[in-house]
Amino acid sequence: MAKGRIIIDIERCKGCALCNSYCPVNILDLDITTTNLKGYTPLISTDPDKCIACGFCAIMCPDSVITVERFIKEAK
Amino acid sequence: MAKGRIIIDIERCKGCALCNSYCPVNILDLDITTTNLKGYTPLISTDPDKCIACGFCAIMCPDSVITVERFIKEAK
Amino acid sequence: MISEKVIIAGFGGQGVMLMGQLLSYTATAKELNTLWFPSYGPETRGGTANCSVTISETDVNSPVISTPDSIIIMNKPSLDKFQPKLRKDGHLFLNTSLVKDVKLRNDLNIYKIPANDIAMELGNLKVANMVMLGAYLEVTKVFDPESVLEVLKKKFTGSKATLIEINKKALEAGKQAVL
Amino acid sequence: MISEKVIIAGFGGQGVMLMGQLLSYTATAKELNTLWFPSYGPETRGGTANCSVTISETDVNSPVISTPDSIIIMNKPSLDKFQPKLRKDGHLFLNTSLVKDVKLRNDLNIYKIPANDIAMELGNLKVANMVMLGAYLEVTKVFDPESVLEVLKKKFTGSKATLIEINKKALEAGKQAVL
Amino acid sequence: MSKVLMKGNEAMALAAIKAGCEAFYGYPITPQNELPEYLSKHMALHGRVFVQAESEVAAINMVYGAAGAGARVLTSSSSPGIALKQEGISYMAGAELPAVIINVMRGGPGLGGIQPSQADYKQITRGGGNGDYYLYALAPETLQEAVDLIKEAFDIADYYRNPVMIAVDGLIGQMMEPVDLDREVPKWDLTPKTWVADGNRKNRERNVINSLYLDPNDLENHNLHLKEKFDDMRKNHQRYELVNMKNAEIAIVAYGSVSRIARTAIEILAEQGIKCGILRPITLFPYPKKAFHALPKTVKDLLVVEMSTGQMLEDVKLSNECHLPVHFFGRVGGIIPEAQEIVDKVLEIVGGEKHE
Amino acid sequence: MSKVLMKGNEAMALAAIKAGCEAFYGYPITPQNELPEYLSKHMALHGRVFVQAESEVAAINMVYGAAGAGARVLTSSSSPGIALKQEGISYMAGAELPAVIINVMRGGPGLGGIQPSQADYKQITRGGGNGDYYLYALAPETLQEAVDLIKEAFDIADYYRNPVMIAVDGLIGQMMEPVDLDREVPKWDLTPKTWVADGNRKNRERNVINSLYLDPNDLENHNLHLKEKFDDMRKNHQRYELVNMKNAEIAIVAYGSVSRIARTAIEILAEQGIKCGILRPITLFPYPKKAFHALPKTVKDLLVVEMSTGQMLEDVKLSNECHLPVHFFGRVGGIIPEAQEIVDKVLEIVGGEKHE
Amino acid sequence: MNNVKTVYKKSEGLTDKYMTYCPGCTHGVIHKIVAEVLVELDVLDRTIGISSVGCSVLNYDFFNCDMQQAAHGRAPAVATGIKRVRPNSIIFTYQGDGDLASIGIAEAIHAAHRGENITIVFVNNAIYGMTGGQMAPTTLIGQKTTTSPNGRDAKTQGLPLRIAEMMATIPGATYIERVSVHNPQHVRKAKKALMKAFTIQKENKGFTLIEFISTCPVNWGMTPKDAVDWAVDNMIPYYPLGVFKDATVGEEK
Amino acid sequence: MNNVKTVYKKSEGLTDKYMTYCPGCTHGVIHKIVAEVLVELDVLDRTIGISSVGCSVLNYDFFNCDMQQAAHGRAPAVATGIKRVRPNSIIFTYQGDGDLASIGIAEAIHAAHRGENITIVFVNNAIYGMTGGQMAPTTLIGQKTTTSPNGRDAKTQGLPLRIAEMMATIPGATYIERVSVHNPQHVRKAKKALMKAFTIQKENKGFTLIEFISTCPVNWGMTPKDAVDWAVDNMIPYYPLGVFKDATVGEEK
Ligand SMILES: Cc1ncc(C[n+]2csc(CCOP(=O)(O)OP(=O)(O)O)c2C)c(N)n1
Ligand SMILES: Cc1ncc(C[n+]2csc(CCOP(=O)(O)OP(=O)(O)O)c2C)c(N)n1
Ligand code: SF4
Ligand code: SF4
Ligand code: SF4
Ligand code: SF4
Repeated sequence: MAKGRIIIDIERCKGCALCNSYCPVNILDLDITTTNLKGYTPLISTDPDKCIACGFCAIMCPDSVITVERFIKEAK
Repeated sequence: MAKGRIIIDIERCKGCALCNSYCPVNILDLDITTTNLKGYTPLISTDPDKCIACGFCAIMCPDSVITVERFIKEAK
Repeated sequence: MISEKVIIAGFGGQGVMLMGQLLSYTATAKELNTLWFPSYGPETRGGTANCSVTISETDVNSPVISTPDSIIIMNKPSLDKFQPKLRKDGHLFLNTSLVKDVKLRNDLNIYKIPANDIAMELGNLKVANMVMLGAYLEVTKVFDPESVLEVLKKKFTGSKATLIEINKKALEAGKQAVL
Repeated sequence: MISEKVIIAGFGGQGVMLMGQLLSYTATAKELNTLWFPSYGPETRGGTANCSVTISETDVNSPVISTPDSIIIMNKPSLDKFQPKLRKDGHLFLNTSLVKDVKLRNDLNIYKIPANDIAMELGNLKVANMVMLGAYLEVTKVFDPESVLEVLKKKFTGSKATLIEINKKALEAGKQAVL
Repeated sequence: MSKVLMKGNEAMALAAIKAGCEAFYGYPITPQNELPEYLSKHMALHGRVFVQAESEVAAINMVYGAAGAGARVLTSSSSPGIALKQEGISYMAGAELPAVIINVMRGGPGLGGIQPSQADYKQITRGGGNGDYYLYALAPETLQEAVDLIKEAFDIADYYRNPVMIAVDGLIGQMMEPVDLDREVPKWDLTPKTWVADGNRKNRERNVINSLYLDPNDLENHNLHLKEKFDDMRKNHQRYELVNMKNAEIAIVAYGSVSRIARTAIEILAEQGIKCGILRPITLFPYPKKAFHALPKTVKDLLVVEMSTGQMLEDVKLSNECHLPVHFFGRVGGIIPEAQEIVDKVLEIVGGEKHE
Repeated sequence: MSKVLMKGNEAMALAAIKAGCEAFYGYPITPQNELPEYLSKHMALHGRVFVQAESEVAAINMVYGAAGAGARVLTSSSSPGIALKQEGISYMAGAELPAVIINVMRGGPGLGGIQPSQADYKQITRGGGNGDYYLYALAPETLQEAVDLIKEAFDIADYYRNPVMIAVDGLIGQMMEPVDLDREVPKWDLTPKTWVADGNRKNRERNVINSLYLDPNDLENHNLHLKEKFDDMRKNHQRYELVNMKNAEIAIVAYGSVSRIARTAIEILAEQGIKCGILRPITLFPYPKKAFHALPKTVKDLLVVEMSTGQMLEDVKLSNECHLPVHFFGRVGGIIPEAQEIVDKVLEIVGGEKHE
Repeated sequence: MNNVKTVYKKSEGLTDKYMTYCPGCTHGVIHKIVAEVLVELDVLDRTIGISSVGCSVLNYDFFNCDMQQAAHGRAPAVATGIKRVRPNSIIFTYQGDGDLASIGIAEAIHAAHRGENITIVFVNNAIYGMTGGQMAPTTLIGQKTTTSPNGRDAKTQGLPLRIAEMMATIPGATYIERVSVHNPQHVRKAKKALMKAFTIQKENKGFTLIEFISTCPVNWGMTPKDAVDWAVDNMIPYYPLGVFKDATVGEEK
Repeated sequence: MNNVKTVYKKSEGLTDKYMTYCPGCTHGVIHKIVAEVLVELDVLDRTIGISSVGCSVLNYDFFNCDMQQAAHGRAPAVATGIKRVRPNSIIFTYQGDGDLASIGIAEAIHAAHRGENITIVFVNNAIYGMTGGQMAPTTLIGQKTTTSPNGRDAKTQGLPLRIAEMMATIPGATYIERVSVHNPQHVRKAKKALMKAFTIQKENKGFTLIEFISTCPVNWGMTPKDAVDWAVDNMIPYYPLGVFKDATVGEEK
């Protein structure tokens, strides 16, 4: 199960494909089926469940497109 | 007897008294009895016979006032 | 007498400048008067860009085209900007791959070309501009596509020579799209 | 009514600027109008320098003195430059220690003061200017020397205060020289 | 208040301090050196800022920064130094930043000379920087006027959010005259500087100081806004003095030191029975066109006298609107015209009419 | 010769090469970048010099050096870059050094924008540097004319030993038109450059390049000598074109790209029965005053059209000498006026008279 | 269900404006960490940033603090002007290599020389981005640009300037470091360097400059990732990372 | 009777014009050795000197070769302009510390950066002479000048710049040395340094700069001899003499 998740602000994304090279679990890709309002092909997570919330993608994204959230197990 | 002599271009001299501090035989001074056309008190050699033609004064004079000549003994 | 004023507009990177230049180069080869003039949006990069091309047998005066005879529209913002300027009965060439669900004037000749899709089918998204150009040439008959290809051949030398074939195909596909 | 225009000229370093300033300071203390204006020769250093001082009960207009009432001449080049400008019957104060064998106009009041020699006798070549000023004051009566000394006292404070005595003597010696 | 004898450059410096100038940034150049030298000593005493910049280019950009942070700020230089500041001045006009710039003019072009001159008239009134802008430019003729105008100049700069140039020739910088530094000067109606980017952002939105408008529509609006300011200066803030104009048959147009020399000239002319007045522009921009309308009907000729080859002539012609013949006399290169030369020129002009 | 389609900036660069330009020194700035880029490739192929300087200030001083060494030399920039060059340009005028300076104008003041503009008119024609000097300033309206004038400009610069400015708006720099680069242009009568300091001193005395004259008499003589040159330009080398002036009732005064737009406007006006001519200054300095004398009597109004808030207006007024009413229409900030706007303005002016 | 904790989001030091940089340009990464540091040091409200002329010219729209836009190369002079009259403010300039190393080298050196208490963020991407890819003083030998079409040639165009090394020789400078943002680890290091620089400024300890190895994918003609890799392979060997001067650790000042 | 041999006389590299420097100013000494070297290398006929703005502005009247007078600080740019079109010429600039270290630092650095084949004679007298003794970037801490009336204060005016050290970090520079002319032995050493620099230029080996410790007796308010002694006691300790870069002896280039 995912350790966390990323939220992609699609309209800010410029489809530069910089972030995905740093994803240790290789789940980022550009979504060539769509273009955003600025004309770019935006980022998509191909397998959100694998996300380990390391934040590498977000750190590397020049446009602050990605928000990273970590899931915290609630004490039962 | 002098080993050489200096020729002082009085009108170029600015009476700055820089040269004389470098004379190893201490024979240079300003001639306070006169002023040149520019209004300066020019250099004088107080004891030309002592000149060793080392050229130190000439080297240090900023205004190329001093020409230095060395006496060469002629082969008899 | 040839006298054509066209504005070509789209995103930076869609090759709108090259389209216009090809027209001006072809005009020059035919010893016509011509003027090409670019304009970039206020954004540093990734904004919109357009160029104005005038082709004429007489001297070209104003470089600015107030009322174009044709407009070639590669994206939505460009339609908003230039549709109002197009002269009555003017030609509007629309890249419908990117420009969808828009309001169009009803006093125009409108040609809808899914240029991106056609280009993708041809194997290179970059030739969408040539698809549009093919359509434009077919409708306006300003030049025949062969004359434009001649110019392309002179420009694309060396390693780029391989691109000529696909550009030719794109021109042809554009032509077909409006037949 | 006081209305005096004087030009003071000499080598840079002879204190001609200070002489003029003293006159203007004294005028200001007496609530007269005055204007002091310096001029340096084209040489960077060691060239000639002069200043123009106007003292007047009415407004001072032109800062430039075309026809001085008096000139104080500290060296030869300055005589050549300013003698022709001096008004008829004007006062020419000449530092004869440095200006010798010169042609002088015969429509002037001429005062010959061996200022350098007098200053040397007083023990400081630098006060030659004050010797000239003493002579000038005595002849023109623009101010009495005491008023000038007052100004000097205000200017020379701290370590310079010791210089007041010799300046006073110089002013007096200048006065004597033209008595 | 009693007057003190001061050198022009020092009096101007002190005037700036009295005007509440908070910072000076400048670079040495003859003949204005006493100004920064004075400030290097006295600004610190008043807890203010003095920085000797590495160049005039740096100096004007420091002025830009300080003005953008809301400070009252001064720089001074002389002709070639002002040339170097042109880009920065243009930026200030573009970003609407107030500052006072003193130009103690010397001969040019290029390195030229260090004697007094008025050869920067074009540089001052037509802007040497790029774009559509003007400086409010004041040209005093005495130290007292220089002091008074500098004190007011800071207000003017703040009022218009535009640089104000004090244009004096080397004479004014170098001369000494008694001045009263505490004379009252007009106060302008100033509003708080809410636009400053000074990093003190407790109760406001962030501010941006900027002259870039990439969208031509925005830039056009900005240009038109600036033009309104310059038009307002033209309409409401021309300054000039008319001297001895009653029944004058000829008017000398001259500013700065030259107008003083003209004053001496008209005295000489009066002795010879010639009625000559002086039209003295105090603002070089806006040029005092109104003064030309105010001339009495008796004036039949205009004589422009300048320490330049005739740079102000065009403004006189534009203001005169072809009503009167315009004559010119100039000395250049650091030569100061003499009163008698002006007299001779006037005689030459009125001569023909006199001996009728 | 057959024509080639070139971008304005590149065509101007090639024209300089054809004119025998030996060296280019410049600094990047939009919208003239293609000019140095073209030269960076092509100067070397011709064994000539291309240096990208560290700044505009350095560039103009490199130009000074190369010109002083006798080379034909070019620099180019755009508005704020020209502002930075003002001191250097003033030095060149002072030291009487020839060079060609291209200004591809953009909007200002300050950083302004990068769209076409004519807002540097004052900067170009009134000098922004210190001292009494002018630039010979040419304003082409087509690429062909730009190419031809640049080729001639090197001769003019050498002839007068003065910098020549080519003033084009960003439109001309950015547009493409077919041009013939080998058209004959007038050759000026040039004498050998015996004054150069080029370190090649076998058969001559040493030469000195200098603009400093510490003795005001020397500087005055130098200033008067320079003035003679500028007067000679004014007398003998004004350039202009009168378009469609026969029986014209109104004349549009416009230069550069704007005059092209005016050409379209007068066609539209002709369709409406209005006879409108164009007075097109080709030299901005010397301003073509003669053109105004050459206007037919039928012309009843002048309409100045500029991409500025009206910087050329003053020259028009000075040249017109109050004969005709002068009207103005301008767009600024990088907005290019449209022909229809000019038409409307003309109609507004002649309108009152028409419907009599 | 899980609770969530936001571990990364857009900094409050940045406005919401869409940044005008080309896709994948590391200018954006540098902006982010500058903004984060200003927020973390709690100085945003008293910060004035100076935008310079270059691709980053519009960053007065992006940094969420007071901003002044400076003439090309003059940002350190503008910064000096402000800091002297508003000594309580935190001032940074953000300058490209054309801006700082070429036209503005004098202003940078003299701000350091005077020991101005400001921070310079120097972005070295070995090219002029905004004007279309001309050669910069930091362009590498052999690198092709629009004004070195055959690659930079040492003989006619000289050897690339090393700014951090040069600035480190200035007695008035307090802290000089060169960093890179080519991977998350280095981004963190770079942020630490910025933190150090701004802390020095906050403590009134003088002039700080952080040089960033950055990319220009568009004018280098590469994808963003290739550009980052090119910077690692080509720039860092010539422009080694590290602290070049730290006058806070002992002698010097 | 004796025959005579002239062992020292005014160099033919100088004109007969009376030099306008203040009495005892070491500008004159530096002029002499520059002139001597040009004569001894037999390059006077193809030399172009660039006068800068400062006390030495009029040296276009003193050096007996072609001369160009440059705007304040821009001599290295003027030199670049000339050398590029006249590569056979020998070019030197002669610049004071105001001219080179302050307003002209960018032009000096970039001439070095491009590796221009020119020689800069840099005269460091720790003050602005011509304009009346204002502070220079090289003015020492505590030194009184007309714009540092209480002595230069590190806190507001920074620490003095060391030009030779800074220029030595520029990869494009070939030879950088600092010398002094405070006694005949050092004048000889200084002349040797100039000889080396001009020889490097003659052999097309690139950029050379010789920094001279010089005096300004008038603005320092000292006799010429005291000024020379002050320079030895105060300047040389902060500005040590020696070779700071010599790319002709091995690696680097
Ligand atoms: C005085 C002046 N000269 C030139 C320019 C043009 N210009 C704008 S940005 C730039 C270069 C910017 O390059 P760099 O500093 O490396 O920043 P980058 O764009 O690479 O981020 C230049 C030369 C200008 N605006 N002003
Ligand atoms: C653009 C410009 N700014 C300032 C000046 C004034 N100026 C002349 S010489 C000089 C300083 C010279 O000092 P330095 O270079 O140290 O030489 P020195 O006189 O000490 O030999 C200055 C600032 C000028 N002529 N031009
Ligand atoms: S999320 Fe950011 S880094 Fe990833 S593709 Fe989009 S813009 Fe590029
Ligand atoms: S000879 Fe030269 S060094 Fe000696 S006092 Fe005269 S000028 Fe000075
Ligand atoms: S041009 Fe280069 S530096 Fe500028 S935004 Fe684009 S990629 Fe970044
Ligand atoms: S002012 Fe100083 S540096 Fe200049 S000549 Fe005089 S002593 Fe030499």
